[in-house]
Amino acid sequence: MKRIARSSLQTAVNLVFFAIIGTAILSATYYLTRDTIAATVEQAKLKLVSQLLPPSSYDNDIMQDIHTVAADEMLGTDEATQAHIARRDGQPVAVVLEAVAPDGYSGKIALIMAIHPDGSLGGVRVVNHNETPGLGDYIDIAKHDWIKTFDGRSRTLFKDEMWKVRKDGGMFEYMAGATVTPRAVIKAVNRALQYFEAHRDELFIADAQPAKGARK
Amino acid sequence: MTRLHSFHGGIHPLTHKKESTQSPIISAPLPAQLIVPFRQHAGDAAKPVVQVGERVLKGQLIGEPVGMISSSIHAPTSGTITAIELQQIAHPSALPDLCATLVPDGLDEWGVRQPLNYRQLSSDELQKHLRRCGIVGLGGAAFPSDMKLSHPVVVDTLVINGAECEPYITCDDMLMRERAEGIVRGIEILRHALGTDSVLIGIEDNKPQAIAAMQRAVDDSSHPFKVVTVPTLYPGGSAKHLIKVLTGVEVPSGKLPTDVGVQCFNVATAYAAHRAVEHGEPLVSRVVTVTGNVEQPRNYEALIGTPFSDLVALSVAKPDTNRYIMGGPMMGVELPAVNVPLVKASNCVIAASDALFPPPPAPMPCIRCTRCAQVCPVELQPQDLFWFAQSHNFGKAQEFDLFDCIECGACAYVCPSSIPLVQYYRYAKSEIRARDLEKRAADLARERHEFRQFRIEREKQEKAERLAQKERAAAEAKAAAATVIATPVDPTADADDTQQMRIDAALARAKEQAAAATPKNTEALTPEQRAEIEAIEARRAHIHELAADAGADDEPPKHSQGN
Amino acid sequence: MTLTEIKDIAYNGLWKQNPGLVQLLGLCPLLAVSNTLVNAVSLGLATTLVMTLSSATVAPVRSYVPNEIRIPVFVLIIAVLVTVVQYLMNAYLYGLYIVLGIFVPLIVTNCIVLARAESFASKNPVLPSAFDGMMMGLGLTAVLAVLGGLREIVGKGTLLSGIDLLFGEQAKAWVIPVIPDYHGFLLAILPPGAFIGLGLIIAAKNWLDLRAAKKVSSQPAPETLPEAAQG
Amino acid sequence: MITALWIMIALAALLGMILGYASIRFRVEGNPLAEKIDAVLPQTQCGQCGYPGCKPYAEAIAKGEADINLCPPGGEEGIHKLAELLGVEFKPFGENAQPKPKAVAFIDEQTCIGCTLCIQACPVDAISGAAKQMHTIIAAECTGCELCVPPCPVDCISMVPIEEQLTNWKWRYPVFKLRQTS
Amino acid sequence: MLSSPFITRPLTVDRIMLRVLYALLPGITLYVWYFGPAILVSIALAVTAALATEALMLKLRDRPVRPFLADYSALLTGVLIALSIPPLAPWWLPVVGTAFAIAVAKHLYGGLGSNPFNPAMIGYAVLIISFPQEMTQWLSPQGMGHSVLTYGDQLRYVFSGVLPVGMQLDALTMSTPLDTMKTQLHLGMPMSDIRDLPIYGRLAGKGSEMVAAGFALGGIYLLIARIIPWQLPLAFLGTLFALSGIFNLIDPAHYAPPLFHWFSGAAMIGAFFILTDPITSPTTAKGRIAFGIGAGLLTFLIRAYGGFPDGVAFATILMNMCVPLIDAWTQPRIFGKKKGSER
Repeated sequence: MKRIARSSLQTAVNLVFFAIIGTAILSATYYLTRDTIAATVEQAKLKLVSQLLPPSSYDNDIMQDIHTVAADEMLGTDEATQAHIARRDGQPVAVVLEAVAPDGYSGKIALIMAIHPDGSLGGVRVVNHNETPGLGDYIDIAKHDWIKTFDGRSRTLFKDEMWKVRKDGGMFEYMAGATVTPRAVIKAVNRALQYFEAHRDELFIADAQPAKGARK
Repeated sequence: MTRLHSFHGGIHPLTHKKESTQSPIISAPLPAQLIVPFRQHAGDAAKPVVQVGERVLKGQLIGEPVGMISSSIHAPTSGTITAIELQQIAHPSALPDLCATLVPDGLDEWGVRQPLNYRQLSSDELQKHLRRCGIVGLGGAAFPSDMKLSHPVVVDTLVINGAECEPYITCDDMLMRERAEGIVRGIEILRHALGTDSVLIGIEDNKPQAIAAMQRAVDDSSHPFKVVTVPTLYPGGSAKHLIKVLTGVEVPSGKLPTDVGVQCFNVATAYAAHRAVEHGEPLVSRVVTVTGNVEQPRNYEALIGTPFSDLVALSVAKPDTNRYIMGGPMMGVELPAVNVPLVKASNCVIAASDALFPPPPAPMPCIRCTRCAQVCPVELQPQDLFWFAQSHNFGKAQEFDLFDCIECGACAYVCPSSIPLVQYYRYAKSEIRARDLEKRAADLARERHEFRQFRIEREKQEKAERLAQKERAAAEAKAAAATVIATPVDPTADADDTQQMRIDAALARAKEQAAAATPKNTEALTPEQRAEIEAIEARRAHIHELAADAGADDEPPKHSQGN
Repeated sequence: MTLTEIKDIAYNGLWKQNPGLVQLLGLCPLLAVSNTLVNAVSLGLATTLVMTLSSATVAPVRSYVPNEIRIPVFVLIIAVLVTVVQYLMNAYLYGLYIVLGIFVPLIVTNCIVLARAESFASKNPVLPSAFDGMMMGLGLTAVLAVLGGLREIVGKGTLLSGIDLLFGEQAKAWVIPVIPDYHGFLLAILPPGAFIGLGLIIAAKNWLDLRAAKKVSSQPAPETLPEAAQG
Repeated sequence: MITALWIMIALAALLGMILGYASIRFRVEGNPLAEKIDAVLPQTQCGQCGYPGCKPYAEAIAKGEADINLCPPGGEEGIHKLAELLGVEFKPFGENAQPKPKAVAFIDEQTCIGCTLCIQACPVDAISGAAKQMHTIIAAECTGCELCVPPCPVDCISMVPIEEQLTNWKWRYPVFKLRQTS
Repeated sequence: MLSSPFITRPLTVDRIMLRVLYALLPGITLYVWYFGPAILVSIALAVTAALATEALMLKLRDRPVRPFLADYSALLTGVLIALSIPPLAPWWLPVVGTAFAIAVAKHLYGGLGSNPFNPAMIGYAVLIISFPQEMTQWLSPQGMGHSVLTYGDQLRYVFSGVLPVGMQLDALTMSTPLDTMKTQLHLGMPMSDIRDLPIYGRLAGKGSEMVAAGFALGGIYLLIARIIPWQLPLAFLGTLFALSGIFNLIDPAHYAPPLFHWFSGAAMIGAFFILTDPITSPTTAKGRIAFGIGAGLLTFLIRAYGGFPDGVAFATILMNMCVPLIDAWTQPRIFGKKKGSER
């Protein structure tokens, strides 16, 4: 019995020794790379936004200029999201809004879009989707330019009945064989614009406090 | 009317029986020479009991049974034994076996025949008589009939097999038509020996004349036997399947019919039993069908040992005949040569030509269509067995009941890919059997080797112990001596001493060894054998002595401290 | 390390005991990320780095690690190294880090890493161990590269797509359109394509080996003699 | 970070104790694998593998000291079985270890001088005889190991291959021409 | 020396396959009647590709070419693939699908008799996964589309992809009845309204229901001729009928009636021509029933809840995988052995 106890203890001490060294190395790396990682992540997000809004069109730090948007059926979201506000000379240029199309062919389609104060779209991008490869996935900018047809569209120029695919009598092109996906995206964008119309003013008021997870 | 049962599967090949039933059985003339194999039955070959050059009488014993499953062989006619040697026989291997060559003297002179009254005989006595007369199953398996009569449990039903389901074969059919009375008498003898009440005679419905003849004979005999017409369906003549059809009882896999209270004999066997008991005639002839590609297909009563070539010559083979099949086309054996002799199991010989039996097309892969499974009378999955046999996966094949396969050939008959399924099963079966034997031999070798190792080890230990003891004793003695007389010890004397002690030890051990070795597995032996063994053991002991002496010198003494 | 040792280790890692084709270890990432050449090579190189370092770490501590905790300690070492690599990728190759996703941390459970630590590094000195790790990693990388290239060409008709993830925007021009106006064959890019592709590559290797064996058996002397003389 | 360190230490300590305990508690004695290997070997005890018998060879394989392709009496099939049992790749026989057809030893009774050397060599006690008397092989127990051949001073022992007879005849594996002759 | 038996009376493999091909004729005839002859071009392409691939693979594998080509199995695979893809598909679609089916799904597994999966269904699965767009452009039944293609135009389109001036592919094609149903249900249209859409006929899709009936007719011939076992189609169609019936009774607004399921998509051709492929289906009677039930269940589940409109192909492939297990579990009792006794 004593032998077993001693052996157990010895093994434990041994393993603890290795664990301490390992943890130490890990901690060191973590502290060394932490800042770079945070910077990289932010840059990636900026890069996405820059596809919707030319960086020259605003001069504020849009990563800091944030408005928290509560979950809303019109946006298809079920938890609060963060809208980024772009300003030039203090004047709002656009708001970058997240929305979800709940009725894609294979589940939800996550969208991000920039809306100018006049209700026209700066652009729309699909952030995440599970549409059939080769069929419904042309909504992804990496596969096709279809999503760019949203650029500049607004509800003031085009009424509700135009926000449909051509097959249903609307203004949007689609690929034969896959109409469910574009329908879902168009519907989601249209509803997000309606949400924007309803909440236009409050959307451009930044939160009092910078969002958490921001730089130190 | 007996209620009939059915079994799974089965096929309806063209019967081709009409050809050979047009004329009655005729006796084949005495051939110029007869070749009588000593292995004509299941089990061990008979031992020759005649000398070359000896004159024998018809029915004289020329081979006596060896071991439990074995049977007697008799001279089919009177004449001279001119050779006892290896000759080609009717076997797919084309390998030779021990045969006696008998040149008939033309007299066909019977030896002593002793008719018996079966009613006064016990089952045991009848069994002995049948064994003496060399009666074996004439349906094809040639199992010694006496063995089938000895059974530990009550057998209440005797099934007589007149189904003869294989195409072409008509020897049983003709025998029933012409010799129904003898068959019925034979059945009564077998029934008496078995002690059963119920007798069912199963005959396929494509033999109406045989059924009528048998029914008449049964009626005449006033025995309460039932002649039952069974539907024609191959392989309905398989004993287990006929039993199922007639009684509804399935003989369990790996068991004998007697285990479920049924026994089954072929009609020809019953007839042979009748001749043996009531006429004292050993089995020296049988009815055989000669058919196929011949001018006159018919049945002959031929002597055992008649070369098939003689029979075929009687029926005149057509010119395009290029091979011969013994037995039916479904389960028969292609003869390695046409001059091999007729044996007790030969019910038919078919002259074959490529026109009659077209050679099968090249096999295609199995497509798992399971037509084979649909016709398998044993309800096996032939396609799986084939797969395992083909991939040499014998364990799996056994697991899928390969050994329940009766090799009836129904599966190969219907196979759309023309796969020679039965050959695969036969291959797998003989491989498995060979492996079992090998395994047993290996186990035996291991056991013997381990025993030898153990023995050598023990000898070494004992030797070392004795040596140590002696040395100790010697040392003490010396010490004692040294104290008494302080003379220096002569080293050479010491060495001689030790040597002598070693020899003593070896001798003692050898004796002990001899004593220890004798009692092993000698209980079941005859006194002569025991004497022989004792002699050998004594010699062995001596050998070991010598060996020990040789080895003792280079044995380092420190081994004694080992354990 | 003698020259033969070096040759042996390299030959084992790159061909004879190739982790992807012969040992069939570490298939999960191999199949998951080999849809383009860039992805495949990137993960392969990350794995190579981890393997080299882990083998080099395991070898010097091998005599201090008691047998009972050998595996836990090896896993610990590998896990630490992988996490370090993951941090570094996250910091400096963010695009690639996103694309390779879960498969970078999964290198920890890549059997080939532990297998080499266990079967080679735990019995050999530092230098050969590190070299073995590297060669095994390169062997895996080579398989990944072939598979990735194959799948990319068949599936997309291009090579080096996604190279910008490694070298930035200007690298976009480096993408080679192997088959212009290609329709695309999605199956190759989807996971089944990986299995089929790997199967074909293994078949090709076996075929090459067989052919080589035939050649050797027909003319044995010239091939074997010089090597023996070297030893 | 300190939390991470503590978690690692606690985990390491706990797992280390469990492992240390298990390593002593569940230590396995003996080698059941050697038994299994021994069951596959043909038990000729011929020593062609370089070990003094089948059992020692089995133990050597189990320990990983011996290769699986050293047993000529087992044939290629034996190697296949061993490979399957051990989960390793099949290895063909080397140049100097080729299997031969099965045979039994036969003593030429005219020449035998009764020296008993072969009896001492036989690993399975399959030779009967005595000093200065003629020896005989018990064919049923002979494993065909050939160990009795070299010690014989008068070269009276020969190996007779076991021929095919009716009793050991086997049905052949069906073979067909794959290509149809046209 | 050859072993017995010396006589055989087989219905050889080639004759079996030939009868299956005959049995496909009524369905193909109706197909041409309702959708035009483009399907014949597809069949010709697929069959040519099948035979060419088969010959090539046999050569590579060093097997005799002629007997295997003459067994019609490759031909049958080609025809089945052609029947499962849109008739107006570009020429390379049936060619790629068939070549993949024969080379990978059949020969890489060891050729005729050794393939675990139905090659035709693997070919179909590869196509629908790789070319979803081309695989959804089904031709409208004659007179249904907005414009009609002449036979010559059909051929020209298949080979060159060029339509007559002013014609849109959209106007000629439409999604299958099953696909349309799925989409419309998705969009919230109730089943009763969906069934009123012009593409639906009496039971299921206009035209396609008749083609399915044609395949059923051929299937019944195969059953009567005992070429295929009855358990498979019965269990499959029965399960599909029962399941869809139950769901239709509970919620008729969202679930199509049983006959719709029977006569839509590949249900009939699957029941009689695909599931019944002996090589990839179980060998025991009980196993076949289990296989049919499983395939029916999966087909219904995929049709009702899955990502693809029809589920027969994937159900077949999934059940193919289970065949060894099903066979092992449903070994019949053999003569003279008690049920469940030790094997």
